[in-house]
Amino acid sequence: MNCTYRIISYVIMGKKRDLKQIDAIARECNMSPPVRKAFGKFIENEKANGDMGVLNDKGDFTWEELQQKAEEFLNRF
Amino acid sequence: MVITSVISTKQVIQPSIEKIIPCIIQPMIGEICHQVSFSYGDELGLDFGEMSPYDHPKLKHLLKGSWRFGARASPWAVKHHDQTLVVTAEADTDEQTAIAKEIVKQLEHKKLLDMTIEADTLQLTMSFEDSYQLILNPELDDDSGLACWELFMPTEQLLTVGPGYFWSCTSIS
Amino acid sequence: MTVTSVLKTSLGSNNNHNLDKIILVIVQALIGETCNQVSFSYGDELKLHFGEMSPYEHPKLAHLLKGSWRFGARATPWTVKHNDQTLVVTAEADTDEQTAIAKEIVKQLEHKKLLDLTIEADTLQLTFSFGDNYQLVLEPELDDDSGLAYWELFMPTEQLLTVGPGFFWGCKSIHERY
Amino acid sequence: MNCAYRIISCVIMGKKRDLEQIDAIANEFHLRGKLREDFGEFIEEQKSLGYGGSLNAKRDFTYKELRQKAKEFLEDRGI
Repeated sequence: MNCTYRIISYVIMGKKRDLKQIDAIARECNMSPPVRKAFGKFIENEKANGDMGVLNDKGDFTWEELQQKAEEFLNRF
Repeated sequence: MVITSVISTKQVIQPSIEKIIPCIIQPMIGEICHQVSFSYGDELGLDFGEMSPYDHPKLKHLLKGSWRFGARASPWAVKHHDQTLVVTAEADTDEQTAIAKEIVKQLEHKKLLDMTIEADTLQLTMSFEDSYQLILNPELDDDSGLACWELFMPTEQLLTVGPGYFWSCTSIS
Repeated sequence: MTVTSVLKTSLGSNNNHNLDKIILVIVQALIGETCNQVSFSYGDELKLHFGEMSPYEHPKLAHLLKGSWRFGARATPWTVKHNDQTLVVTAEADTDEQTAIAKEIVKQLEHKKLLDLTIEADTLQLTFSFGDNYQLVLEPELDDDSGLAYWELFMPTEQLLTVGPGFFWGCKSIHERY
Repeated sequence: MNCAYRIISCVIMGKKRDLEQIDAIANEFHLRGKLREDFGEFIEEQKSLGYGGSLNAKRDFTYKELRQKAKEFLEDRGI
Protein backbone atom coordinates (compact mmCIF):
# COMPACT_ATOMS: atom_id res chain seq x y z
CA MET A 1 0.00 0.00 0.00
CA ASN A 2 1.44 3.36 -0.92
CA CYS A 3 1.05 6.62 0.97
CA THR A 4 -1.79 7.85 -1.23
CA TYR A 5 -3.88 4.84 -0.43
CA ARG A 6 -3.46 5.16 3.30
CA ILE A 7 -4.61 8.75 3.24
CA ILE A 8 -7.97 7.68 1.80
CA SER A 9 -9.00 6.39 5.16
CA TYR A 10 -8.41 9.76 6.76
CA VAL A 11 -11.63 11.52 7.21
CA ILE A 12 -12.35 15.18 8.02
CA MET A 13 -14.93 17.78 7.23
CA GLY A 14 -16.01 21.37 7.85
CA LYS A 15 -17.87 20.78 11.03
CA LYS A 16 -21.58 21.33 10.73
CA ARG A 17 -21.93 22.62 14.25
CA ASP A 18 -19.35 25.36 13.68
CA LEU A 19 -20.87 26.43 10.37
CA LYS A 20 -24.38 26.48 11.75
CA GLN A 21 -23.28 28.62 14.67
CA ILE A 22 -21.56 31.11 12.38
CA ASP A 23 -24.66 31.20 10.14
CA ALA A 24 -26.97 31.71 13.10
CA ILE A 25 -24.90 34.54 14.54
CA ALA A 26 -24.63 36.13 11.08
CA ARG A 27 -28.44 36.05 10.82
CA GLU A 28 -28.82 37.43 14.33
CA CYS A 29 -26.51 40.34 13.47
CA ASN A 30 -28.06 40.92 10.01
CA MET A 31 -24.76 40.23 8.24
CA SER A 32 -24.97 40.08 4.44
CA PRO A 33 -23.53 36.88 2.89
CA PRO A 34 -20.10 38.41 2.09
CA VAL A 35 -19.86 39.81 5.61
CA ARG A 36 -20.83 36.40 7.02
CA LYS A 37 -18.06 34.87 4.90
CA ALA A 38 -15.54 37.43 6.15
CA PHE A 39 -16.68 36.74 9.72
CA GLY A 40 -15.81 33.04 9.28
CA LYS A 41 -12.35 34.10 8.09
CA PHE A 42 -12.04 36.51 10.98
CA ILE A 43 -12.78 33.79 13.53
CA GLU A 44 -10.29 31.42 11.90
CA ASN A 45 -7.75 34.25 11.84
CA GLU A 46 -8.27 34.99 15.53
CA LYS A 47 -7.52 31.34 16.30
CA ALA A 48 -4.41 31.40 14.13
CA ASN A 49 -3.23 34.49 16.04
CA GLY A 50 -3.52 32.66 19.31
CA ASP A 51 -6.80 34.22 20.40
CA MET A 52 -8.42 30.87 21.08
CA GLY A 53 -11.83 29.92 22.37
CA VAL A 54 -12.36 27.63 25.35
CA LEU A 55 -14.70 25.08 23.67
CA ASN A 56 -11.99 22.46 23.09
CA ASP A 57 -8.24 22.09 22.83
CA LYS A 58 -8.37 23.16 19.17
CA GLY A 59 -9.35 26.62 20.42
CA ASP A 60 -12.85 26.56 18.97
CA PHE A 61 -15.34 29.01 20.39
CA THR A 62 -18.42 28.67 22.54
CA TRP A 63 -21.66 30.33 21.44
CA GLU A 64 -21.12 33.20 23.88
CA GLU A 65 -17.55 33.69 22.67
CA LEU A 66 -18.74 33.76 19.06
CA GLN A 67 -21.34 36.39 19.92
CA GLN A 68 -18.63 38.44 21.58
CA LYS A 69 -16.39 38.00 18.51
CA ALA A 70 -19.23 39.08 16.20
CA GLU A 71 -19.62 42.31 18.14
CA GLU A 72 -15.88 42.94 17.98
CA PHE A 73 -15.84 42.12 14.25
CA LEU A 74 -18.72 44.44 13.39
CA ASN A 75 -17.46 47.30 15.57
CA ARG A 76 -14.20 47.40 13.68
CA PHE A 77 -15.80 47.43 10.23
CA MET B 1 -45.17 28.87 9.96
CA VAL B 2 -47.65 25.98 9.94
CA ILE B 3 -48.63 26.85 6.40
CA THR B 4 -45.02 26.93 5.29
CA SER B 5 -44.37 23.41 6.51
CA VAL B 6 -47.51 22.07 4.83
CA ILE B 7 -46.31 23.48 1.54
CA SER B 8 -42.82 22.09 1.90
CA THR B 9 -44.12 18.54 2.28
CA LYS B 10 -45.86 18.76 -1.10
CA GLN B 11 -44.20 17.09 -4.07
CA VAL B 12 -41.78 19.69 -5.37
CA ILE B 13 -40.60 19.52 -8.94
CA GLN B 14 -36.83 19.35 -9.26
CA PRO B 15 -35.12 21.97 -11.37
CA SER B 16 -32.73 20.90 -14.14
CA ILE B 17 -29.85 21.68 -11.86
CA GLU B 18 -27.29 19.83 -14.00
CA LYS B 19 -27.98 22.25 -16.88
CA ILE B 20 -28.65 25.45 -14.94
CA ILE B 21 -25.62 25.52 -12.63
CA PRO B 22 -22.95 24.96 -15.33
CA CYS B 23 -24.58 27.75 -17.37
CA ILE B 24 -24.41 30.19 -14.44
CA ILE B 25 -20.81 29.42 -13.53
CA GLN B 26 -19.64 29.21 -17.15
CA PRO B 27 -17.49 32.40 -16.97
CA MET B 28 -15.46 30.83 -14.13
CA ILE B 29 -14.11 28.10 -16.42
CA GLY B 30 -10.56 28.99 -17.39
CA GLU B 31 -9.89 30.92 -14.17
CA ILE B 32 -6.97 29.99 -11.93
CA CYS B 33 -7.44 28.73 -8.39
CA HIS B 34 -5.09 31.23 -6.75
CA GLN B 35 -5.70 30.17 -3.20
CA VAL B 36 -6.97 27.22 -1.19
CA SER B 37 -7.91 28.25 2.31
CA PHE B 38 -9.96 27.20 5.31
CA SER B 39 -12.55 29.08 7.25
CA TYR B 40 -13.98 28.42 10.71
CA GLY B 41 -15.35 24.90 10.91
CA ASP B 42 -12.57 23.74 8.55
CA GLU B 43 -14.67 24.82 5.60
CA LEU B 44 -12.73 24.41 2.37
CA GLY B 45 -12.56 27.58 0.29
CA LEU B 46 -11.19 28.05 -3.23
CA ASP B 47 -10.49 31.55 -4.56
CA PHE B 48 -10.45 32.16 -8.30
CA GLY B 49 -10.06 35.18 -10.56
CA GLU B 50 -8.88 38.60 -9.49
CA MET B 51 -7.49 38.67 -5.93
CA SER B 52 -8.13 41.62 -3.63
CA PRO B 53 -7.74 42.24 0.12
CA TYR B 54 -10.63 41.86 2.58
CA ASP B 55 -12.19 45.14 3.72
CA HIS B 56 -12.08 44.36 7.44
CA PRO B 57 -9.06 45.98 9.18
CA LYS B 58 -8.08 42.71 10.89
CA LEU B 59 -8.22 40.78 7.60
CA LYS B 60 -6.44 43.30 5.38
CA HIS B 61 -3.44 40.98 5.02
CA LEU B 62 -5.65 38.26 3.53
CA LEU B 63 -6.70 38.09 -0.09
CA LYS B 64 -9.97 36.93 -1.58
CA GLY B 65 -10.85 36.01 -5.14
CA SER B 66 -13.51 37.57 -7.33
CA TRP B 67 -14.96 34.01 -7.40
CA ARG B 68 -15.08 32.40 -3.97
CA PHE B 69 -16.18 28.80 -3.66
CA GLY B 70 -17.12 27.45 -0.23
CA ALA B 71 -17.65 23.71 0.29
CA ARG B 72 -19.66 24.28 3.49
CA ALA B 73 -19.84 20.99 5.42
CA SER B 74 -19.94 18.72 2.34
CA PRO B 75 -17.42 15.87 2.24
CA TRP B 76 -14.88 16.27 -0.54
CA ALA B 77 -12.24 14.23 -2.31
CA VAL B 78 -9.14 15.14 -4.31
CA LYS B 79 -8.07 12.99 -7.26
CA HIS B 80 -4.95 13.11 -9.36
CA HIS B 81 -4.73 11.04 -12.55
CA ASP B 82 -7.90 9.24 -11.44
CA GLN B 83 -6.23 8.18 -8.22
CA THR B 84 -7.86 9.34 -4.99
CA LEU B 85 -5.44 11.35 -2.85
CA VAL B 86 -7.80 12.09 0.01
CA VAL B 87 -11.44 11.63 0.98
CA THR B 88 -13.01 13.60 3.82
CA ALA B 89 -16.07 12.70 5.85
CA GLU B 90 -17.64 13.02 9.29
CA ALA B 91 -14.83 12.20 11.71
CA ASP B 92 -12.00 14.69 12.10
CA THR B 93 -8.97 14.21 14.26
CA ASP B 94 -6.66 17.19 14.15
CA GLU B 95 -4.01 15.15 12.38
CA GLN B 96 -6.38 13.97 9.65
CA THR B 97 -7.60 17.53 9.14
CA ALA B 98 -4.05 18.77 8.79
CA ILE B 99 -3.14 16.15 6.20
CA ALA B 100 -6.23 16.72 4.06
CA LYS B 101 -5.67 20.48 4.19
CA GLU B 102 -2.14 19.96 2.97
CA ILE B 103 -3.16 17.68 0.09
CA VAL B 104 -5.93 19.92 -1.27
CA LYS B 105 -3.38 22.76 -1.45
CA GLN B 106 -2.08 21.00 -4.58
CA LEU B 107 -4.98 22.65 -6.43
CA GLU B 108 -3.40 26.08 -5.94
CA HIS B 109 -2.32 27.81 -9.16
CA LYS B 110 -4.18 25.26 -11.26
CA LYS B 111 -6.55 26.36 -13.98
CA LEU B 112 -10.18 25.25 -13.74
CA LEU B 113 -11.05 23.36 -16.92
CA ASP B 114 -14.56 22.12 -16.24
CA MET B 115 -17.26 21.95 -13.60
CA THR B 116 -20.13 19.45 -13.77
CA ILE B 117 -22.96 18.56 -11.44
CA GLU B 118 -24.77 15.24 -11.34
CA ALA B 119 -28.55 15.60 -11.51
CA ASP B 120 -29.50 12.87 -9.00
CA THR B 121 -26.64 12.85 -6.50
CA LEU B 122 -25.65 16.53 -6.85
CA GLN B 123 -22.06 15.31 -6.99
CA LEU B 124 -19.97 18.29 -8.07
CA THR B 125 -16.77 17.71 -10.03
CA MET B 126 -14.26 20.47 -10.62
CA SER B 127 -11.61 19.45 -13.12
CA PHE B 128 -8.29 21.25 -13.03
CA GLU B 129 -5.24 21.19 -15.28
CA ASP B 130 -2.55 18.57 -14.66
CA SER B 131 -5.34 15.99 -14.21
CA TYR B 132 -6.49 17.13 -10.78
CA GLN B 133 -10.11 16.83 -9.68
CA LEU B 134 -11.99 18.10 -6.67
CA ILE B 135 -15.19 16.18 -6.00
CA LEU B 136 -17.95 17.18 -3.59
CA ASN B 137 -20.38 14.53 -2.49
CA PRO B 138 -23.22 16.34 -0.69
CA GLU B 139 -25.25 14.31 1.79
CA LEU B 140 -28.77 14.61 0.40
CA ASP B 141 -30.37 13.28 3.57
CA ASP B 142 -28.51 15.72 5.80
CA ASP B 143 -30.89 17.68 8.02
CA SER B 144 -28.52 20.40 9.24
CA GLY B 145 -30.13 22.94 6.89
CA LEU B 146 -26.68 23.89 5.60
CA ALA B 147 -26.19 24.41 1.86
CA CYS B 148 -24.12 21.82 -0.04
CA TRP B 149 -21.86 24.54 -1.37
CA GLU B 150 -21.88 28.21 -2.28
CA LEU B 151 -20.16 30.46 -4.76
CA PHE B 152 -19.66 34.20 -4.48
CA MET B 153 -19.49 35.57 -8.00
CA PRO B 154 -17.99 38.77 -9.47
CA THR B 155 -21.51 39.76 -10.53
CA GLU B 156 -22.24 40.53 -6.85
CA GLN B 157 -24.38 37.40 -6.72
CA LEU B 158 -24.27 34.44 -4.38
CA LEU B 159 -25.07 31.08 -5.93
CA THR B 160 -26.15 28.46 -3.41
CA VAL B 161 -26.87 24.78 -4.00
CA GLY B 162 -28.69 22.83 -1.32
CA PRO B 163 -29.89 21.74 1.07
CA GLY B 164 -31.37 19.06 -1.16
CA TYR B 165 -32.19 20.04 -4.72
CA PHE B 166 -32.90 23.63 -3.83
CA TRP B 167 -30.71 26.24 -5.47
CA SER B 168 -30.76 30.02 -5.43
CA CYS B 169 -28.89 32.94 -6.87
CA THR B 170 -29.29 36.18 -4.96
CA SER B 171 -27.86 39.66 -4.90
CA ILE B 172 -25.20 40.21 -2.22
CA SER B 173 -24.97 44.00 -2.52
CA MET C 1 -28.27 56.50 -2.44
CA THR C 2 -25.01 57.35 -4.21
CA VAL C 3 -23.57 54.02 -3.18
CA THR C 4 -26.64 52.18 -4.44
CA SER C 5 -26.45 53.76 -7.85
CA VAL C 6 -22.74 53.00 -8.16
CA LEU C 7 -23.47 49.37 -7.37
CA LYS C 8 -26.26 49.25 -9.92
CA THR C 9 -23.94 50.41 -12.66
CA SER C 10 -21.34 47.80 -11.83
CA LEU C 11 -24.04 45.15 -11.65
CA GLY C 12 -25.18 46.14 -15.09
CA SER C 13 -21.84 45.61 -16.74
CA ASN C 14 -20.77 42.60 -14.70
CA ASN C 15 -24.00 40.76 -14.89
CA ASN C 16 -24.39 41.12 -18.59
CA HIS C 17 -22.29 38.08 -19.57
CA ASN C 18 -24.70 35.35 -20.38
CA LEU C 19 -27.92 36.50 -18.75
CA ASP C 20 -29.94 35.59 -21.84
CA LYS C 21 -28.58 32.02 -21.86
CA ILE C 22 -28.99 31.54 -18.11
CA ILE C 23 -32.60 32.71 -18.10
CA LEU C 24 -33.53 30.46 -21.00
CA VAL C 25 -32.00 27.42 -19.31
CA ILE C 26 -33.91 28.16 -16.10
CA VAL C 27 -37.28 28.62 -17.83
CA GLN C 28 -36.77 25.86 -20.40
CA ALA C 29 -39.53 23.66 -18.99
CA LEU C 30 -42.12 26.43 -19.50
CA ILE C 31 -41.96 25.99 -23.27
CA GLY C 32 -44.76 23.70 -24.41
CA GLU C 33 -47.06 24.70 -21.55
CA THR C 34 -50.44 26.31 -22.24
CA CYS C 35 -51.39 29.78 -21.03
CA ASN C 36 -54.50 28.75 -19.11
CA GLN C 37 -55.33 32.17 -17.77
CA VAL C 38 -54.55 35.86 -18.32
CA SER C 39 -55.24 37.99 -15.25
CA PHE C 40 -54.41 41.35 -13.73
CA SER C 41 -53.08 42.12 -10.30
CA TYR C 42 -53.10 45.43 -8.40
CA GLY C 43 -51.50 48.17 -10.48
CA ASP C 44 -52.91 46.54 -13.64
CA GLU C 45 -49.98 44.16 -13.65
CA LEU C 46 -50.34 41.60 -16.43
CA LYS C 47 -50.10 37.99 -15.27
CA LEU C 48 -50.00 34.84 -17.37
CA HIS C 49 -50.77 31.50 -15.75
CA PHE C 50 -49.30 28.34 -17.27
CA GLY C 51 -49.33 24.67 -16.34
CA GLU C 52 -51.42 23.01 -13.69
CA MET C 53 -54.12 25.25 -12.17
CA SER C 54 -54.85 25.20 -8.43
CA PRO C 55 -56.63 27.50 -5.98
CA TYR C 56 -54.80 30.17 -3.99
CA GLU C 57 -54.22 29.23 -0.35
CA HIS C 58 -55.39 32.51 1.17
CA PRO C 59 -59.00 32.06 2.40
CA LYS C 60 -60.19 35.20 0.62
CA LEU C 61 -58.62 34.09 -2.66
CA ALA C 62 -59.63 30.44 -2.47
CA HIS C 63 -62.14 30.86 -5.33
CA LEU C 64 -59.36 32.02 -7.70
CA LEU C 65 -57.07 29.72 -9.64
CA LYS C 66 -53.37 30.15 -10.27
CA GLY C 67 -50.99 28.33 -12.57
CA SER C 68 -47.98 26.30 -11.48
CA TRP C 69 -45.99 28.81 -13.59
CA ARG C 70 -47.02 32.43 -13.10
CA PHE C 71 -45.46 35.19 -15.15
CA GLY C 72 -45.84 38.77 -13.88
CA ALA C 73 -44.94 41.66 -16.20
CA ARG C 74 -44.56 44.11 -13.27
CA ALA C 75 -44.67 47.69 -14.65
CA THR C 76 -42.97 46.82 -17.97
CA PRO C 77 -44.72 47.94 -21.19
CA TRP C 78 -45.95 45.07 -23.32
CA THR C 79 -47.18 44.47 -26.83
CA VAL C 80 -49.45 41.80 -28.31
CA LYS C 81 -48.92 40.78 -31.93
CA HIS C 82 -50.92 38.47 -34.16
CA ASN C 83 -49.62 37.34 -37.55
CA ASP C 84 -46.90 39.99 -37.18
CA GLN C 85 -49.49 42.70 -36.80
CA THR C 86 -49.44 44.71 -33.58
CA LEU C 87 -52.78 44.48 -31.76
CA VAL C 88 -51.91 46.63 -28.78
CA VAL C 89 -48.94 48.47 -27.27
CA THR C 90 -48.98 49.60 -23.66
CA ALA C 91 -46.93 52.39 -22.11
CA GLU C 92 -46.98 55.04 -19.42
CA ALA C 93 -50.40 56.73 -19.78
CA ASP C 94 -53.47 54.78 -18.78
CA THR C 95 -57.02 56.04 -19.12
CA ASP C 96 -59.50 53.55 -17.76
CA GLU C 97 -60.84 52.95 -21.24
CA GLN C 98 -57.42 52.19 -22.72
CA THR C 99 -56.67 49.84 -19.87
CA ALA C 100 -59.92 48.01 -20.44
CA ILE C 101 -59.27 47.58 -24.17
CA ALA C 102 -55.71 46.31 -23.72
CA LYS C 103 -56.83 43.87 -21.00
CA GLU C 104 -59.46 42.55 -23.39
CA ILE C 105 -56.99 42.10 -26.26
CA VAL C 106 -54.31 40.29 -24.28
CA LYS C 107 -56.97 37.77 -23.19
CA GLN C 108 -56.61 36.32 -26.71
CA LEU C 109 -53.49 34.56 -25.40
CA GLU C 110 -55.63 32.36 -23.15
CA HIS C 111 -55.55 28.65 -24.05
CA LYS C 112 -52.63 29.18 -26.45
CA LYS C 113 -49.58 26.97 -26.21
CA LEU C 114 -46.21 28.61 -25.59
CA LEU C 115 -43.96 27.57 -28.48
CA ASP C 116 -40.86 29.63 -27.80
CA LEU C 117 -39.36 32.18 -25.48
CA THR C 118 -36.45 34.43 -26.37
CA ILE C 119 -34.58 37.15 -24.53
CA GLU C 120 -32.42 39.74 -26.21
CA ALA C 121 -29.02 40.06 -24.50
CA ASP C 122 -28.61 43.83 -24.93
CA THR C 123 -32.14 45.20 -24.59
CA LEU C 124 -33.57 42.39 -22.42
CA GLN C 125 -36.57 42.36 -24.76
CA LEU C 126 -38.55 39.25 -23.92
CA THR C 127 -40.67 37.56 -26.58
CA PHE C 128 -43.24 34.83 -25.95
CA SER C 129 -44.32 33.05 -29.13
CA PHE C 130 -47.65 31.27 -28.87
CA GLY C 131 -49.64 28.95 -31.12
CA ASP C 132 -51.85 30.53 -33.79
CA ASN C 133 -49.13 33.11 -34.48
CA TYR C 134 -49.57 35.18 -31.35
CA GLN C 135 -46.69 36.99 -29.68
CA LEU C 136 -46.34 38.85 -26.40
CA VAL C 137 -43.33 41.19 -26.29
CA LEU C 138 -41.97 42.93 -23.18
CA GLU C 139 -39.64 45.86 -23.66
CA PRO C 140 -38.07 46.85 -20.32
CA GLU C 141 -36.98 50.45 -19.84
CA LEU C 142 -33.32 49.96 -18.93
CA ASP C 143 -33.00 53.52 -17.64
CA ASP C 144 -36.02 53.25 -15.36
CA ASP C 145 -35.13 54.20 -11.79
CA SER C 146 -38.19 52.88 -9.94
CA GLY C 147 -36.20 49.91 -8.66
CA LEU C 148 -38.95 47.55 -9.80
CA ALA C 149 -38.01 44.29 -11.49
CA TYR C 150 -38.84 44.05 -15.21
CA TRP C 151 -40.65 40.79 -14.82
CA GLU C 152 -40.85 37.79 -12.53
CA LEU C 153 -41.75 34.15 -12.84
CA PHE C 154 -43.08 31.89 -10.10
CA MET C 155 -42.01 28.36 -11.00
CA PRO C 156 -43.27 24.88 -10.04
CA THR C 157 -39.87 24.30 -8.40
CA GLU C 158 -41.11 26.73 -5.71
CA GLN C 159 -38.59 29.29 -6.94
CA LEU C 160 -39.11 32.88 -7.96
CA LEU C 161 -37.06 34.09 -10.91
CA THR C 162 -36.62 37.85 -11.18
CA VAL C 163 -35.09 39.87 -14.01
CA GLY C 164 -34.22 43.54 -13.59
CA PRO C 165 -33.80 46.29 -12.74
CA GLY C 166 -30.86 46.61 -15.11
CA PHE C 167 -29.05 43.38 -15.87
CA PHE C 168 -29.61 41.98 -12.41
CA TRP C 169 -31.28 38.61 -12.17
CA GLY C 170 -32.03 36.43 -9.18
CA CYS C 171 -33.68 33.16 -8.34
CA LYS C 172 -34.78 32.26 -4.83
CA SER C 173 -37.27 30.32 -2.78
CA ILE C 174 -40.87 31.57 -2.94
CA HIS C 175 -41.18 30.81 0.77
CA GLU C 176 -38.47 33.24 1.87
CA ARG C 177 -39.91 35.47 4.58
CA TYR C 178 -37.07 37.69 5.74
CA MET D 1 -56.59 51.56 -41.13
CA ASN D 2 -58.19 48.62 -39.40
CA CYS D 3 -59.21 48.28 -35.80
CA ALA D 4 -55.97 46.64 -34.75
CA TYR D 5 -53.97 49.61 -35.92
CA ARG D 6 -56.07 52.13 -34.08
CA ILE D 7 -55.59 50.26 -30.83
CA ILE D 8 -51.83 50.74 -31.07
CA SER D 9 -52.23 54.26 -29.80
CA CYS D 10 -53.99 52.96 -26.73
CA VAL D 11 -51.52 52.97 -23.94
CA ILE D 12 -51.71 51.47 -20.45
CA MET D 13 -49.45 49.78 -17.99
CA GLY D 14 -49.25 48.27 -14.54
CA LYS D 15 -48.68 51.47 -12.70
CA LYS D 16 -45.28 51.82 -11.10
CA ARG D 17 -46.64 53.80 -8.19
CA ASP D 18 -49.07 51.05 -7.25
CA LEU D 19 -46.45 48.32 -7.52
CA GLU D 20 -43.88 50.32 -5.58
CA GLN D 21 -46.39 50.87 -2.80
CA ILE D 22 -47.34 47.20 -2.68
CA ASP D 23 -43.65 46.24 -2.59
CA ALA D 24 -42.86 48.76 0.14
CA ILE D 25 -45.72 47.55 2.33
CA ALA D 26 -44.84 43.92 1.58
CA ASN D 27 -41.32 44.67 2.83
CA GLU D 28 -42.63 46.33 5.95
CA PHE D 29 -44.78 43.30 6.77
CA HIS D 30 -42.12 40.79 5.69
CA LEU D 31 -44.24 39.52 2.82
CA ARG D 32 -41.77 38.02 0.37
CA GLY D 33 -42.07 35.81 -2.69
CA LYS D 34 -45.38 34.03 -2.83
CA LEU D 35 -46.90 36.03 0.03
CA ARG D 36 -46.14 39.32 -1.72
CA GLU D 37 -47.73 37.93 -4.87
CA ASP D 38 -50.82 36.81 -2.95
CA PHE D 39 -51.05 40.24 -1.34
CA GLY D 40 -51.24 41.94 -4.78
CA GLU D 41 -54.01 39.52 -5.81
CA PHE D 42 -55.80 40.12 -2.52
CA ILE D 43 -55.79 43.90 -3.01
CA GLU D 44 -57.13 43.59 -6.56
CA GLU D 45 -59.78 41.15 -5.35
CA GLN D 46 -60.86 43.53 -2.59
CA LYS D 47 -61.42 46.21 -5.26
CA SER D 48 -63.50 43.90 -7.41
CA LEU D 49 -65.58 42.87 -4.40
CA GLY D 50 -66.45 46.50 -3.75
CA TYR D 51 -64.03 47.02 -0.86
CA GLY D 52 -61.94 49.50 -2.82
CA GLY D 53 -59.97 52.45 -1.53
CA SER D 54 -60.54 56.19 -1.60
CA LEU D 55 -57.55 57.28 -3.74
CA ASN D 56 -59.43 57.80 -7.02
CA ALA D 57 -62.54 56.91 -9.00
CA LYS D 58 -61.02 53.50 -9.80
CA ARG D 59 -61.14 52.79 -6.06
CA ASP D 60 -57.36 52.44 -5.75
CA PHE D 61 -55.94 52.62 -2.24
CA THR D 62 -54.01 55.25 -0.33
CA TYR D 63 -50.82 54.14 1.38
CA LYS D 64 -52.57 54.13 4.74
CA GLU D 65 -55.40 52.00 3.36
CA LEU D 66 -52.90 49.56 1.88
CA ARG D 67 -51.23 49.12 5.27
CA GLN D 68 -54.62 48.41 6.78
CA LYS D 69 -55.28 45.85 4.02
CA ALA D 70 -51.92 44.19 4.71
CA LYS D 71 -53.00 43.68 8.32
CA GLU D 72 -56.33 42.20 7.19
CA PHE D 73 -54.49 39.96 4.71
CA LEU D 74 -52.30 38.55 7.46
CA GLU D 75 -55.15 38.21 9.95
CA ASP D 76 -57.24 36.27 7.43
CA ARG D 77 -54.32 33.96 6.83
CA GLY D 78 -53.98 33.41 10.54
CA ILE D 79 -50.39 34.68 10.75
